[in-house]
Amino acid sequence: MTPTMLQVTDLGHTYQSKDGPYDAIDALGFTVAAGELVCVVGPSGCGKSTLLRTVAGLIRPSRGSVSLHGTPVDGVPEDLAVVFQDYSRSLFPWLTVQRNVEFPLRGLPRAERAARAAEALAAVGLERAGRKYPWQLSGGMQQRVAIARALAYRPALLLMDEPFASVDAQTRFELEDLLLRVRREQDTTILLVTHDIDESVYLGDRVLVLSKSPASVVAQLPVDLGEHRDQITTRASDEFVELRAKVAGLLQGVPQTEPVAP
Amino acid sequence: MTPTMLQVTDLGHTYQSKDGPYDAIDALGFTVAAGELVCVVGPSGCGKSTLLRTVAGLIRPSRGSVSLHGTPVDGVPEDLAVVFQDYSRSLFPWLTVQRNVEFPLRGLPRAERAARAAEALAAVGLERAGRKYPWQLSGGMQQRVAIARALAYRPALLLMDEPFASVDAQTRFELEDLLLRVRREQDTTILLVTHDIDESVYLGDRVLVLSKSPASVVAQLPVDLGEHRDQITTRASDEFVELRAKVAGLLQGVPQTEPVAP
Amino acid sequence: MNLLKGTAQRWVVFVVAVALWELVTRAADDVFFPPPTTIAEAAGQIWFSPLFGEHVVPGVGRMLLGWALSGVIGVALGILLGRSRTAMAYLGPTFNFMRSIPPPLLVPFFAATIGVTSMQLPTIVFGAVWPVLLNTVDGARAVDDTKVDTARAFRLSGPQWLLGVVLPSALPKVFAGLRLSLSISLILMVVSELVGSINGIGNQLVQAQRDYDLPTMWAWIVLLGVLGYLFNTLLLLAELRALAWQPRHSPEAQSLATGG
Amino acid sequence: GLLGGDDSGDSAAQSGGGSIEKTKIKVGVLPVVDVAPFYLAVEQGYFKEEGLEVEPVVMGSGPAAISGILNGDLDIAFASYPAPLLAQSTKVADFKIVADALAAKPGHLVVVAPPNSSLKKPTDAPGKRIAITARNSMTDLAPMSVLKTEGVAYDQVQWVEMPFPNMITAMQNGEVDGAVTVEPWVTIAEKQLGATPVFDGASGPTAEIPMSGFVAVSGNGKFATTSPNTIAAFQRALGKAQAQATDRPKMEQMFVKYAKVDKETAQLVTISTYSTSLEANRIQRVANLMKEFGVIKGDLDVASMIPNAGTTGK
Amino acid sequence: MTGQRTGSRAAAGLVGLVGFFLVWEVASRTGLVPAYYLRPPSVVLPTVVRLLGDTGFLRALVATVFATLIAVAVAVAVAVPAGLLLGSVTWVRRAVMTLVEFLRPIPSVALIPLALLTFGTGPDTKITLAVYGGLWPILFNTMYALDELDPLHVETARAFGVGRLGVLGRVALPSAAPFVLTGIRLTFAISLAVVVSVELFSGGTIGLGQFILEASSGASQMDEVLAATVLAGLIGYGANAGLERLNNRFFAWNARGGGR
Ligand SMILES: Nc1ncnc2c1ncn2[C@@H]1O[C@H](COP(=O)(O)OP(=O)(O)OP(=O)(O)O)[C@@H](O)[C@H]1O
Ligand SMILES: Nc1ncnc2c1ncn2[C@@H]1O[C@H](COP(=O)(O)OP(=O)(O)OP(=O)(O)O)[C@@H](O)[C@H]1O
Ligand SMILES: [Mg+2]
Ligand SMILES: [Mg+2]
Repeated sequence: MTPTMLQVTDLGHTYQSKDGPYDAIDALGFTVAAGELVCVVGPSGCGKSTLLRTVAGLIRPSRGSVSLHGTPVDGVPEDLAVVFQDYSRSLFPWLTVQRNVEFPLRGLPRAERAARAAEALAAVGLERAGRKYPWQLSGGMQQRVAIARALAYRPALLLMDEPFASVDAQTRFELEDLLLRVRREQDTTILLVTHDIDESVYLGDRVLVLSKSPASVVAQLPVDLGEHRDQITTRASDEFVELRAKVAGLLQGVPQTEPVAP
Repeated sequence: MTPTMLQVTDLGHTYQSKDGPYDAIDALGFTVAAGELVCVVGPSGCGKSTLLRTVAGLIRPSRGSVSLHGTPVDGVPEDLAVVFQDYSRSLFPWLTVQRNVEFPLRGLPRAERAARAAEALAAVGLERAGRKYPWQLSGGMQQRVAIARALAYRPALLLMDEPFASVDAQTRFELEDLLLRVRREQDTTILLVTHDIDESVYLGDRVLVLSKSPASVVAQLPVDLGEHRDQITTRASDEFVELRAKVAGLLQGVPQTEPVAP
Repeated sequence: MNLLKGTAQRWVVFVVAVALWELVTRAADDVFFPPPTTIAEAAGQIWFSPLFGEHVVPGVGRMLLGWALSGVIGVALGILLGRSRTAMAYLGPTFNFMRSIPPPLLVPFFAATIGVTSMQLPTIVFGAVWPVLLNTVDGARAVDDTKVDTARAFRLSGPQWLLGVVLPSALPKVFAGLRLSLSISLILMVVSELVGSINGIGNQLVQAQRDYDLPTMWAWIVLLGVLGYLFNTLLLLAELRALAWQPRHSPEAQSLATGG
Repeated sequence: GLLGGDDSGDSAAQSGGGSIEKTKIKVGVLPVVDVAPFYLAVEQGYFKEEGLEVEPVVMGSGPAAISGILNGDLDIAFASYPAPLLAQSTKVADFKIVADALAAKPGHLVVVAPPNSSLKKPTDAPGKRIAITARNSMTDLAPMSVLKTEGVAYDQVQWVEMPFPNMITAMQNGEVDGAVTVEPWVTIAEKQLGATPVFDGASGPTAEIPMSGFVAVSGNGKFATTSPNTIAAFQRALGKAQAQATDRPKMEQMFVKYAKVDKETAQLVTISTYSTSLEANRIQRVANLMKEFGVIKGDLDVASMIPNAGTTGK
Repeated sequence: MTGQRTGSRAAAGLVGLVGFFLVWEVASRTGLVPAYYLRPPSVVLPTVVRLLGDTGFLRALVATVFATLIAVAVAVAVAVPAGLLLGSVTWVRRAVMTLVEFLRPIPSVALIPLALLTFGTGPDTKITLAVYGGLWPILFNTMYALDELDPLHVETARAFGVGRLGVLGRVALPSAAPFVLTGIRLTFAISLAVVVSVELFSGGTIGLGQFILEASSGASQMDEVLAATVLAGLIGYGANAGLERLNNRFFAWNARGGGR
């Protein structure tokens, strides 16, 4: 088996607020192998974004630990990119779209930065928006800028929080395939939160189903759809339909007949 | 037939920017009857949000006109509520969730305001979040607060811009049904932008398919699924599947065999 | 056409105010409040004489230098205090204490430590730095959470984080501070020239005041207004460039703001 | 009240002496040795004896005190002479000199220099930086007049304006080569710095020159016009106190209390002349001095500034 | 914030202040500055305590604080509505700003004689001048806060039928409030400075400035002058602390991410 990239052990986080503490996640545990694409699904408000933030080292978890390549995460790990759920706020309004995408690429020569940004923007279908400011774009376009920025960075670990929520179905399909291609070509490890059950099955090597808040892992569903997937044939396949029903059932709390992998 | 509530004629809007003008929508025309629920679908960045903003009187269109009950819209019409695509920014960070929902209800007695807000929050499953601030909520919860605010206002015309984009599938189903119920009970006219083709068919009395930017109406598909719909049976019905395929085809630019209503 | 309208809008209130002032002062006929036409006459005499070079240039040079220094210090310290809780905890109270000491009371302090004749620049800097500092602290603190997270996730270098994220998001507030500092610099330029100075607008203004040469005194006051207006206009131009990215400059936002 | 305003409405009382138009008067003063006899009169009750209730109001500067009487908030203001004479000459208002205060004795108005200064004698002055309180005041006019008589190029002196306390530090830091000081600062400069006198500013043409007095404004409804008897009473009371100015211990007490001079310094301070009479021709010297140096243009007849009604001070 | 954390922050602030006084003490004792005019804190601080027991001095202190508070209150009452108006209606802003920019750099100190003539030697003069000098930070911070107002907030309110005044009061004002409060903090210090300066330069009214004016006249009470100066700093410091508490209490939403 490929080496473990990410290991989450007994993770718990409690937000402090004036009304008292609030447990967002509790006793979460799972591992992600290098190069794997794991999709996370779970009810709204269960703690998915919190999980992503702890993995990214942006919040220090109250309990448990996250380790990358065996070393515990303390602070933000290297070679990481995040596509935030709140994409519009994560773009810098004082930079043009092009500069937003170039922003994390420090260290590279200017020309290369520009080339990478242009490439990433073209990949998400925004080749002509480079000189605009984020607020001059539609919601879906802004979300794609955030995706382009993460892709241009070429991270080893990519965390995505509902990255396709604001784009139309057609664009979504294209972006999904883009993600699969990037993963194949660059061997990126990806943890992706989604609300779209079909998407989780279509994209994932594994689907992680979380419980209601405080989130813990309800089930981990391996997805054996092979490496090469295709929007029409894969989605029409029997395994796909079956897996999808399984995920939906798990989400609704319907107990599964066959035991699921822990 | 029921009287026309909203009439959009030859609508066009051009954004001015330093790079020159940009046509977001062009020669858009359609009508919405009172009490009707019309779903709008179209590619990302085609001009859907712009359309909603002109209907709401928030931007003055460059060309054409919008009229409500036969009178041209100039400024924000009364009895209107909007759920913005960028829900997190449309909540007021200095108000608690409860106060955010109460925000438009001034004029009502305090107790009634509180009651209405509590009711709306309960309807979207946030009965316990009233005292929190928006930033203490997850993305999906924030979106539901924005929905609750619009519902508590009980508008005659409700404009919604991808209102369910950030909630999980299960919650989405519940909110869709909530919307249908509210529409039935309060006879609200609704214009709803969505990226989910299934959702547009499930919810709409009619689906408006827009072209790529600058948006114009490609087709208007009447949905004859009856008034009482149900997540399991309706979605499984043949008409549903057929309509859904039709919308998808229209969006992809596949010419339809049978002529569609203008 | 539009330009004409804009100019008219900009000056109509000013012109009306001056005209009213003329009428009121003529009617009152008080030596202490000469009418604008008399002031203009006196102004013409002093502004276009060697006095201008002798008294205006050195002071204004000091004032611009002092203002620039307070801008740089204010922004640098403001970002430090705005982003570091520790720095704020240790330095905040001391700064708030120093900020609250009325500058004229510091004159003996500066006179003793720096010297009566060379304390003009420090006086300006010490008084003008606070609006920039406080506003920058505000701006630096208010960097949007998601942007903070974004910057951290991409492991931005320190300079990139400070110059690329914190500074731009604080910039609108920094400009508010700079505009306040600008007029305070001018005011402190005058105040600091009252003591230990052999030239300067403040020196001349007070001299005219003591000589009961009121038109001349008013002419110096008006000159201060003119200088303030001029520098402010230049600053606004810079601000317009630096903040061009703000959505408020779009026609849609404008019409929304004015209710159009 | 709490804001520092005055609580006492000035009630023009008809009682008390019958002929006194206004029993409660406010007098603007400065914290200088010139007003020591005035405070003595307050403390000894001389004003009370005349049926006057005098409220001293400490002002920030001569011009501020003059603004006070112009506005009517103050009835009488203490001022260093050049200020009211200048105001009179520019026709700001019609001023009356109510009483004379201090005339400089040798040692009162002195140009001093720190020990290591290159300013040692009057002929060194050209090109030097010398501190004064303000241009066109006694601190520059008197020394200029002395220098002029001695044939020194007085117009080549660089006068630097600053308050007295700063002069000490400025001399210490070498920012100025000397300073024109008046008592008690002459003594303080000598004590603190070991400063030495370069020449006396009140000598030769300016010997015994009147430095300051009390003024009021006349005109329709103004104090000097409406209250001649009050002024006369004020003059009597003040005159009584000024006559005791030679009583050193009494004066030292006043210096310590009101000019905030410490005891040791007070014992060393030169006590000048406090004239008990109001003579136009003496004060005219100041006007002439001002005219000589172009401070006032044209002639100013000081006699016209002496109130004629009820002049009993003579 | 937990009580413990507030406590340790206060301790840190104390460390900063103590450091400040230490530097002063050392500078004064080593003769780095003329000790006669810059008495060390070990002399000045006991004088502060002694003066606080002196009723005459306390009256002066109270007079100054009251005048400052009134000036700040008036400045808030004038500048907040004016800032909202100027910040939201472009043509009014254009029309008025020329005059404002002209008036702003005119120093209060230069206007003292004129104000004395117009308002007399009572407290009116110092309050009027303090309002004039202190108005600007609130005005500008309000205006600039409106420029930064999220257009989507305005759109949301407008869409729900909130009128223009409603948008100002219910959206613009709350969103601007923290920055306006920073303006008020600046205003307080400036108003205090102007009040003390007017007392110092014009005299004639009870107050801290007047006290300093008298104390510094004979060079024997420099410790009292410095003590009064320190007290002026402490007043401002206290006011600032109060306003910051207000900020933390009412604008908790502004300190986002605190719970993480
Ligand atoms: N303020 C603006 N200034 C300039 N161009 C703008 C502005 N707002 C939107 N646009 C442009 O107008 C077009 C339509 O934008 P709009 O937000 O209406 O799209 P949309 O259909 O809502 O897209 P999405 O589904 O991605 O939200 C986009 O190409 C966008 O770049
Ligand atoms: N800063 C915070 N302070 C307090 N509570 C918070 C904070 N952030 C999140 N929470 C709470 O933690 C819980 C989990 O939030 P999180 O954002 O992780 O959910 P999520 O799974 O991403 O939901 P969604 O799918 O709606 O985005 C929510 O109930 C939320 O109210
Ligand atoms: Mg989330
Ligand atoms: Mg949109």
